Amino acid sequence: MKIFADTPKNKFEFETYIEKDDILIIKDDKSIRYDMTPLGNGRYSLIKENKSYIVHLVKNDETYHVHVLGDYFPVKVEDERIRKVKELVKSSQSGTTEKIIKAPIPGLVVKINVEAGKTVSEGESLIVLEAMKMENIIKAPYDCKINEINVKEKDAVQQNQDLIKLISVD
Amino acid sequence: MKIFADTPKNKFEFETYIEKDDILIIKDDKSIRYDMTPLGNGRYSLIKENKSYIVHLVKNDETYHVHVLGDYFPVKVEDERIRKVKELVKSSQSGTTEKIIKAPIPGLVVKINVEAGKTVSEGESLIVLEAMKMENIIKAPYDCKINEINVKEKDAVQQNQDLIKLISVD
Amino acid sequence: MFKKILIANRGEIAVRIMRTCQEMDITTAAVFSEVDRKSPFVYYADEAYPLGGITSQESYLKWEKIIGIAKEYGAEAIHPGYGFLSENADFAEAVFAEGLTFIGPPADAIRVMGNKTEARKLMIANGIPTVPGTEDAIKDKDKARQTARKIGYPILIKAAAGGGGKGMRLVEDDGQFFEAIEGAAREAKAAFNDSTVYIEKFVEEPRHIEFQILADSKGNVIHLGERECSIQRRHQKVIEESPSSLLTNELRAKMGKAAVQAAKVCGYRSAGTIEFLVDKNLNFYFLEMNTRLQVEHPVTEMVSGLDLVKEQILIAAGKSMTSLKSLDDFWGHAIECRLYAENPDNNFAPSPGEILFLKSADGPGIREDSGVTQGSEISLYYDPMISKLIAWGSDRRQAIMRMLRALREYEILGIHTTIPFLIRVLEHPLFQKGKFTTKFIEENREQLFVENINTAEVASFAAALDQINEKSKISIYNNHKNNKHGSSWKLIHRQQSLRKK
Amino acid sequence: MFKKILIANRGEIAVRIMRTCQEMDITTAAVFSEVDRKSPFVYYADEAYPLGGITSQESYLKWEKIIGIAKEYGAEAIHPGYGFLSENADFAEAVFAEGLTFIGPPADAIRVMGNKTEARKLMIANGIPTVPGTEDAIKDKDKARQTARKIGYPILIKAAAGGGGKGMRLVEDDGQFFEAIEGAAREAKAAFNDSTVYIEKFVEEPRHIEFQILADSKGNVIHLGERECSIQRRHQKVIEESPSSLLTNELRAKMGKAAVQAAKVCGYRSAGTIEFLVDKNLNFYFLEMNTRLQVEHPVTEMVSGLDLVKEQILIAAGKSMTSLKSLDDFWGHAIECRLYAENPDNNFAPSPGEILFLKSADGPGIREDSGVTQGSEISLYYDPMISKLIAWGSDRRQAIMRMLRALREYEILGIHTTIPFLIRVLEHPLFQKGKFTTKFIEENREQLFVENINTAEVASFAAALDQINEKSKISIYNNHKNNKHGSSWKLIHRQQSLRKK
Repeated sequence: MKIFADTPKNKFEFETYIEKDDILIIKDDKSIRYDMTPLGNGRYSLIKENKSYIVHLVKNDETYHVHVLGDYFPVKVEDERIRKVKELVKSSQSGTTEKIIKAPIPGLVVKINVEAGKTVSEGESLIVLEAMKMENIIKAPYDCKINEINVKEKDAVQQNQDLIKLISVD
Repeated sequence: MKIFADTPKNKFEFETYIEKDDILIIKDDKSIRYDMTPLGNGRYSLIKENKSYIVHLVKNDETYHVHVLGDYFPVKVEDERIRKVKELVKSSQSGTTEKIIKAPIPGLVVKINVEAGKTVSEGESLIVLEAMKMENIIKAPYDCKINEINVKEKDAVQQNQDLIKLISVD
Repeated sequence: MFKKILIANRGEIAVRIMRTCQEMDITTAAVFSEVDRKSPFVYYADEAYPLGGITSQESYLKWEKIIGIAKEYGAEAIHPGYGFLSENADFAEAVFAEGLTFIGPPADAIRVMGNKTEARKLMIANGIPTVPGTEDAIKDKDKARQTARKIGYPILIKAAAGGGGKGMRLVEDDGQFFEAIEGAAREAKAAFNDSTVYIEKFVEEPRHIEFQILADSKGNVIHLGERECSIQRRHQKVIEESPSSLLTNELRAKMGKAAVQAAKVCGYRSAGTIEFLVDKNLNFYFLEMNTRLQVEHPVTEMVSGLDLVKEQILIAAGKSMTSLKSLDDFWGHAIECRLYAENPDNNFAPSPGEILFLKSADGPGIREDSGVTQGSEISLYYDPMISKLIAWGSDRRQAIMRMLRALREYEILGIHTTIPFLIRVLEHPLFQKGKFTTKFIEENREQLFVENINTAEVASFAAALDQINEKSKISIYNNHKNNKHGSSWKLIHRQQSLRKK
Repeated sequence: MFKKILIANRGEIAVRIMRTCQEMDITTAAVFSEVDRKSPFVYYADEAYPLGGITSQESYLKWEKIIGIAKEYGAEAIHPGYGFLSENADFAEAVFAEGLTFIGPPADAIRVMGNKTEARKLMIANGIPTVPGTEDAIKDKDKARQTARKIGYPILIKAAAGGGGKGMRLVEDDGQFFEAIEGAAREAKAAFNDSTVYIEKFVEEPRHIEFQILADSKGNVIHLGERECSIQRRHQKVIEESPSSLLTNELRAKMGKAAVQAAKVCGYRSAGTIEFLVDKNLNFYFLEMNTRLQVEHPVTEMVSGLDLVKEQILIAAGKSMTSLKSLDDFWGHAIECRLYAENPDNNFAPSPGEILFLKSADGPGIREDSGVTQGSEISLYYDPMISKLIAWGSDRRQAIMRMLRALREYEILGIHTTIPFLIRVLEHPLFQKGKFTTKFIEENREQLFVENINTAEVASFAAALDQINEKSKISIYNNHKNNKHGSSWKLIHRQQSLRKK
């Protein structure tokens, strides 16, 4: 079965076979030699083709948050079947253009610069969030209309909490 | 109720009262102000009469293994009732003079210097255990007779495993 | 010498100060907010007193309460660290009025240098070059905009009370002026409880180079060489080093002399820092003086061998500073990286949360000044800087290589940090050559956020393995073909099966 | 320069060597036993190859296998660290025969200095003072006893192949002689696979002071000053420092010259150590040469600014060493404490087990060379030393105070360590005055195992609280009377109730 693993800027594909109690990972017709040993706390010692790595794996929703070699990657892993199912679901959905802007961080709403119903241009400041003494400005991702504002000034918001619903302007 | 806490070289006594949801610890007619907050992994932040400590508590059998201020103490804690019960049990037991020598460390038996039935003097070498490349000689605690030997040379032994049973020679 | 010192701060700098106190046999007293009850600096202290409150305003800025605790429990001196009350002249005065010692400069020196516009005037009067800008705080926004136009964009709006990039805005054209000034004032108010801001010309191809000075009550004023702090993001220092790869011995002597002069004219005492901008023609301008210990003081400690906190304490106690000569020969090279709880891949958004695992870097030439540990909860209420890594090398190259390997071996789980970003900065050829300005991060943005495909493949491989393992419900760890590890195998399998429960 | 180096060792020293390789852009290859699969040095390496086996004999001493891996996977050089194969001349020769580089001295130098009796003869022939004793290895026990009687008790029995206190016995009277010689031979066999032992007079009021030397293939031979290693337990070094509080500049120059001479007469190359005993009249005797990197090399690195592993690699690659002058001025003072997984309160019994929590020391002047981390399993099969703490100070006093605070802040749960014992040694007035011999621990045993009643009371209080809390099933944490910490309270209570499940 094919496994797809996508980082923000790269896509990787691995072929896997189950053989007795082992799982073989095939790349370019060769089985990759590996040894991944859990060390606890989400840490793994991975030896892959003699190369040695310490890898941190934390799974959140559909995404693996991976730390390796001092670097960080969010990795989305899907197998063939799941990917096909998703594609089918996607193509059957009607195209809705509403986008929800969620809080990228937990914080305090210090300023709301827009009102529901207004039209804003890409890059315009929508909301100012404060956390750890720094202000974070949330900007319009593209030209759009404000459909709904779900918070008010001085609200404390959680990460991923809905802030604003937009409809893109065509 | 009185609580007794004994370290190898000191004995401490605390008076406790339960008041609503609080436990008061009394010493010299004064309630001791304290705030012990668990930090996880057996670590506690203890503020006692404004003095601040990081304390490690690991409980093994009846003994607390406590690390504080860079120091280590095994601490035995008992309350009044338990101590009384123990004293009763102890006084009712018949005095047996057999002593079991247990392995103080896990290791490998490299040499046994005695045989069952033999009489040995205090300080005489009984068994040589090897661990971490160092030899550890187990000596007779007092003049005694070897009652039974429970291991043989080249055995790997666990900590606290019985090695030899002795009867003291009067 | 003082018997007990209260540290009116939190996090890494509180621990840092306590360490020196311990080494001097001085008892330390911590004060802490509700949020910080479990922070390392609380249990690192000999004594700890709750302030209550959550935000800085409710806790670390409540100076009457802090002075009250110091008096009640017999602390003879208060060390303010950096930030919070460290540059509050009223606080320093109040400490003195209560018969205690403020470990820092005299209130008057804080006052004149703390007010950036006053400081500029004093420098101009004493012939020390400054950057063109408003001499007074801005009262009228429209008038201020006229001044900005006169100086010529780009300009900087800065908090009069501040430092550390808070309440600071770069304005590149007239249209952004009002939004920027409002934002800066709001941030300044939140950070320093003072919304006053002023304007300064933005120097081109600037390097931020500062001089550490020490002044004692015996009349000794010296400098301990410079720190190169040009690597900044949003006007926050990211990487600092000493010495600077830009300065010649001649320029160092000239700037050092100006720094000592600046300290003298404000009647300074204690450790302080004179910040300069140096332009592409090696002209230097006085920027501001930080009348306190600096975040980046460790790099100076590494190349001078001095403990600056110890010097502060000695000076506050009326004693002479340890060394009485200016530093004219550095012991090797030192670099500091600030570790922030921020996600570089998400525009450096704050990353609060619990630290689930921590294995910091160690080995030759590595020092860490940390304020956190495994189990620490990084909150939203305070500065996101959690730790500082400092690398020493016999030369700049070795210091960089050591810092790189330390950053790569640093393991922290549960929160995002700026480590991946710091590595890319240190790896950058321009950084390694010492050819950069304060705009380095901005200008090299693309290369600083590139994805290494080989590393990405390893990450993907590990994630894919774990996913397959979870789905297949059979143990896949360790398929090493040459493997004959009897007992080790069993161990791994046992752990694997435990893991699945 | 080498592109890839194989490190034929484990634990802290393997990590230590890899760090320098990383800083020099050299790829590292680890080899590991079954037991060590999860050890930090395995995942710290760029590449890792299983040796199989559990004991040293089955793994790290299997040198044909190790050389085979180096050849197969393109490592051009092998660094042996200390212990294991580091002083095995046959191994060094075999590495050379396979066209690889051994990072260490020539096989001949190892051979002559490795055989302690041969080394003694060479030194005597070159006018370097040695301790009276047998010139040859002991073959006949009865004859050996006669020699012992002639020299006069106390005498030392030492392993000819060894070092580090293994296979060593102090014999104080004739009656103990046979038991001691058998034990020493057995231990020597297990540790070095060579049961040869010899006899030496036991010098009275001795201090163990050693000189670090460096020799390159360009004919440069220098010394980097001394290390004071008198604080020993069972002939194992416990605390080392540089410089020694005993030596005058004159004596240092004299001993340094002898050390350089000793290195020259055996045709030495690489880093090496000449160990001397110094008696109460400041006479010094050559004891032995360690033809390898020493455990305590970091103290010399701290006061010299050099990276000794880097020097070893440069020299092995045929290059000149970095510095070509002998050290005649130390940069401050450095102390090292070895952390053993042993229980000082149970006669230093080994304390294997899993490390459940680890928060190491950091801050100014502190370096750690560690081989373990949280989650590491300390096994019975190898040396119990898990880490080394090194403190630097501008003088001895500051170095001691820094080490003390570092030891006090070091947190490790799950195994016993020698930290409480090390603290008592460092606190001891005689240690602080620099007045001690190699018998310091023996002679001050009583004070080194005293119980501090105030600390004991805190420990007892905390244990009693926890016990009451468990029994009463109500949360007792935090009864602070002045407490108004709304949310913090709740948090604590919630965690408390979780804890009880």
